[in-house]
Amino acid sequence: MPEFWINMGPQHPMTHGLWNMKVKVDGETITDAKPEIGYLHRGYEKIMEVREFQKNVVLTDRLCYVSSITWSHAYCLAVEKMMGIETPERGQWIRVISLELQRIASHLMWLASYGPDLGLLTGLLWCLRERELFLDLIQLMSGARMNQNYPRVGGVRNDLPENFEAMCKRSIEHFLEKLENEYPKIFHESKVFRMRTEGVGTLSAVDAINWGVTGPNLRACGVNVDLRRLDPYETYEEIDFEPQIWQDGGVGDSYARFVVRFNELRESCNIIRQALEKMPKTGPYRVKPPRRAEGEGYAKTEDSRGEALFYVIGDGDDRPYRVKIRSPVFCTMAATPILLRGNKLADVVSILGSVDVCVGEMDK
Amino acid sequence: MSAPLIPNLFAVCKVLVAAIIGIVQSIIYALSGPIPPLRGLGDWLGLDAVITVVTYLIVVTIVVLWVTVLNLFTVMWVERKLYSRLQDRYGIMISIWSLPFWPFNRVHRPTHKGLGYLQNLADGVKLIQKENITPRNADSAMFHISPVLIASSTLMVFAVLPWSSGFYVANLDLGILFILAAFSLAPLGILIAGYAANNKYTLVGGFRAAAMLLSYSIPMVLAVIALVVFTGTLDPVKIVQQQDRPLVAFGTTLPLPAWYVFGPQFLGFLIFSVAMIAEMERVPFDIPEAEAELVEGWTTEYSGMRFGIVFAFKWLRMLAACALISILYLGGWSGPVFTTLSVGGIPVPIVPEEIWFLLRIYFLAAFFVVLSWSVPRVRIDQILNIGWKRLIPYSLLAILVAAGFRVLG
Amino acid sequence: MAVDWELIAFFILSAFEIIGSVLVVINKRLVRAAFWLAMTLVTIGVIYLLFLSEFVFLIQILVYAGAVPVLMVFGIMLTRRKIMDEPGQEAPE
Amino acid sequence: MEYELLLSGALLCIGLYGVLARRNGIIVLMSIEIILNASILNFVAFSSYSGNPSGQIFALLGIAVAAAEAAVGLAVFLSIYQTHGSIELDKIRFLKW
Repeated sequence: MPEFWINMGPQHPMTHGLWNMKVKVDGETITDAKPEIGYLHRGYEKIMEVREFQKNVVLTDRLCYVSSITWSHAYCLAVEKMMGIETPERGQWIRVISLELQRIASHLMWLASYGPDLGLLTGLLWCLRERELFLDLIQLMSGARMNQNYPRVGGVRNDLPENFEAMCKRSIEHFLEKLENEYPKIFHESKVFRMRTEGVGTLSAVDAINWGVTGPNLRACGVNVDLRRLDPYETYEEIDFEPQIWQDGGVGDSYARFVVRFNELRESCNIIRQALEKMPKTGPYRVKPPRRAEGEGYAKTEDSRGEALFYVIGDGDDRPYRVKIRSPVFCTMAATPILLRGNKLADVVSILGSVDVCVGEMDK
Repeated sequence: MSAPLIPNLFAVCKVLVAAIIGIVQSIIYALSGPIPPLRGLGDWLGLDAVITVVTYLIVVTIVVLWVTVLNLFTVMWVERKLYSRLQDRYGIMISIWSLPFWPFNRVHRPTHKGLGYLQNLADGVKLIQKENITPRNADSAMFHISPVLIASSTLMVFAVLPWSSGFYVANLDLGILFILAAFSLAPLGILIAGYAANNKYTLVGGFRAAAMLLSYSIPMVLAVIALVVFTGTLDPVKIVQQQDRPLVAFGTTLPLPAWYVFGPQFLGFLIFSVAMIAEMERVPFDIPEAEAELVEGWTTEYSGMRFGIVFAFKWLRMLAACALISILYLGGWSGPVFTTLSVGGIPVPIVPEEIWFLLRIYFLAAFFVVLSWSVPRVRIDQILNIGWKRLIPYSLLAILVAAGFRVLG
Repeated sequence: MAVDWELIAFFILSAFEIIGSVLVVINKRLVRAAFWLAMTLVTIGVIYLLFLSEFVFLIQILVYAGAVPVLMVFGIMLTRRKIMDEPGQEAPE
Repeated sequence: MEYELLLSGALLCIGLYGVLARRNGIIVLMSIEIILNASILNFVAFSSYSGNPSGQIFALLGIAVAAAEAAVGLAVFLSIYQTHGSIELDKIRFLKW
């Protein structure tokens, strides 16, 4: 059989969103791959120039619908740095809690979609069941399950509700118990799952750094880069946590990426627990930002999928002069041909599912 | 010791058909006074050949209805309910009691607390209403012929598959071989379906399906050969009769029935079960229609009831596979309780053989369902590796073990 | 008059066979040729059934309907020049 | 008896025509299958008329040989395709001196 191209997308069960993975196969082996993105391009960087600083938070929520708070938080941080204001301490702690809750929800969504990618529909239902707990918490905190619009320039929108701490602890305990006892049985303790993920889609640390892969995908290659540790923002330096790295060998495969993200779920629970203990019980959670600002602000945060970067320039008006967004998945996409080449056709889902693609932020 | 509910389906039906034809004949003879040519028609109806042919048609209809209407719907319902429970949800709940015309149902909020048994029927009705789309560049004749080929080859299995010692269409001496031959017809249909739709997904899916089914039917046949060394027959009824006795091993009688799974055939049982999972394309081996990478594999382009046929035939194959496993290795329809009551001189079994057989079938089906919904699917090269490098050597080993036991007694 | 049903069945089957095998050798579309090959070989198997040799019939179905045409179709599809063109048509002179 | 011989003769002729006239290797393989089946038909017919079941054994052996021949022939044609890019039999000249 001659070599031929297979279009995986734009309408395909593998692409969780609207993009196209062109794969050239020789029989079952992939010889070449070409990601084709831009179906969802909305021109965020341009739209944000015509809206006021505070109103842009609504837009940044919609960069990635799975992980809204982390994105709007990154934007708020950049604007705050530009304006030179500082969030009150309680506001910072609340932000940390909301970020980690969002990270758990996002990683659970990734795990939920990774299951059916490999043919394990039970994983989808189980992960969505637990994600519901965290969506409830986020709803309790911000009033919305999706596109929360919670972080604001200068703090967060509202204080935590009264019973939040108790509910949060209860949910996390419940979730950790499931994480210890139930999930391993269908995921990494299952031999078939290991067969499908181990040794598939390997990426060396050098390649990963050269192609700009960040976040859990880079940590799966054995590189200890976690911006929460290296370049702490908010109150992360007061929290005792361990960035999750793949320890065995320097080459990251699908299984390594799975393990790193799976352990990050546990680590995020740990962070939330510590934050609930250490945070001041009362106090202001928000300062009023100035309406107009001039200067440059630059914020780099550890998003659920990698390093999210916002670069905001103000020219003294009440809206940004220029905004630059660096989305981690966009950079990871460049490395997909390296990841895919030489693997089998069935491994496309195993690899692209494990790098956790979010089309909203990729196409901006 | 055994007692089926129907002593012999063919004989029973023949008596009934003869009786009905007798009534029709007497009516025709009564009418032939005014219309003399009808007399020849009445004589022709009374021929033994005519009665036999009509009886065969009726028996085939009964078995096909029994298989498709009753057991197919039940096994689909069992699967949907069981995997829903596995995923912490209720599954299908809309039943006939959810329809809005019952007085206890409000129109806007009908109750959804039924069992949902007829959901699959409703799905079938929906599929029949849908349009049958043929892709423009498809090889139309081949595209339309392959669902028929697949479905009919699967139904052929049930022509010789006995449901008890009396409930079957035909009892061949080579029944097991016939079933295996009918099972092996599907790859050609699948490959042609994959080619004819003129789509890359169906092409790759058809390739995978044919390669997988072809390579797994070899260990399947080899495991049956290992069994035949022991049984000396390919007649399913005789194979079950051989297992319907207590197990004697090490000179003592063990409190176990003499099923072939207990003993040297255990390896063959494992191989045959794994090969059967592949033959019915369930999840660890459902790579032909891996919906994640090939949209729906070789069934991508089928729509409407044609998709329904190729979708339902998987469950029919599952039924046949479970029945075959239980006949060959798990004692078929032999069970512990066969007490018969005498109703007017006719012995009526309290727990007939069909019940024991169905219990085994559904237990095996439930096992396969739980297995297939708790593991991911295996990659195609791994599947072929398992087939050629593990199962075939092991099945050869099973033949050697069986022959050795046979020689040593 | 006793009708020799077996002879009639034999004639019908052999007509099928001749037509099928002619279709195999003159067909331009190779996949259809493989399909007709399967049909022809199964009808030959049914003739074996007329000779009361069921075992050979079943082996014939097992091998000639299950394995050989599938191998043929594999071969046809693996030896095409382009993936999506009309498969298996012989190249023009 | 004569009818069976006629039928197998006809099948043999058709298969021979396919072998000689068609250029595609796969079709040639199929024609060879038809020829082999004609001979197997003779085996079964002779054994049925003479009442000697050994003809059926020959038929089984013939079927096994035919299946193996199909697999081997296919492998040969696949490797020819990989080296020459074609299985048109009149274009393959590497067997000639």
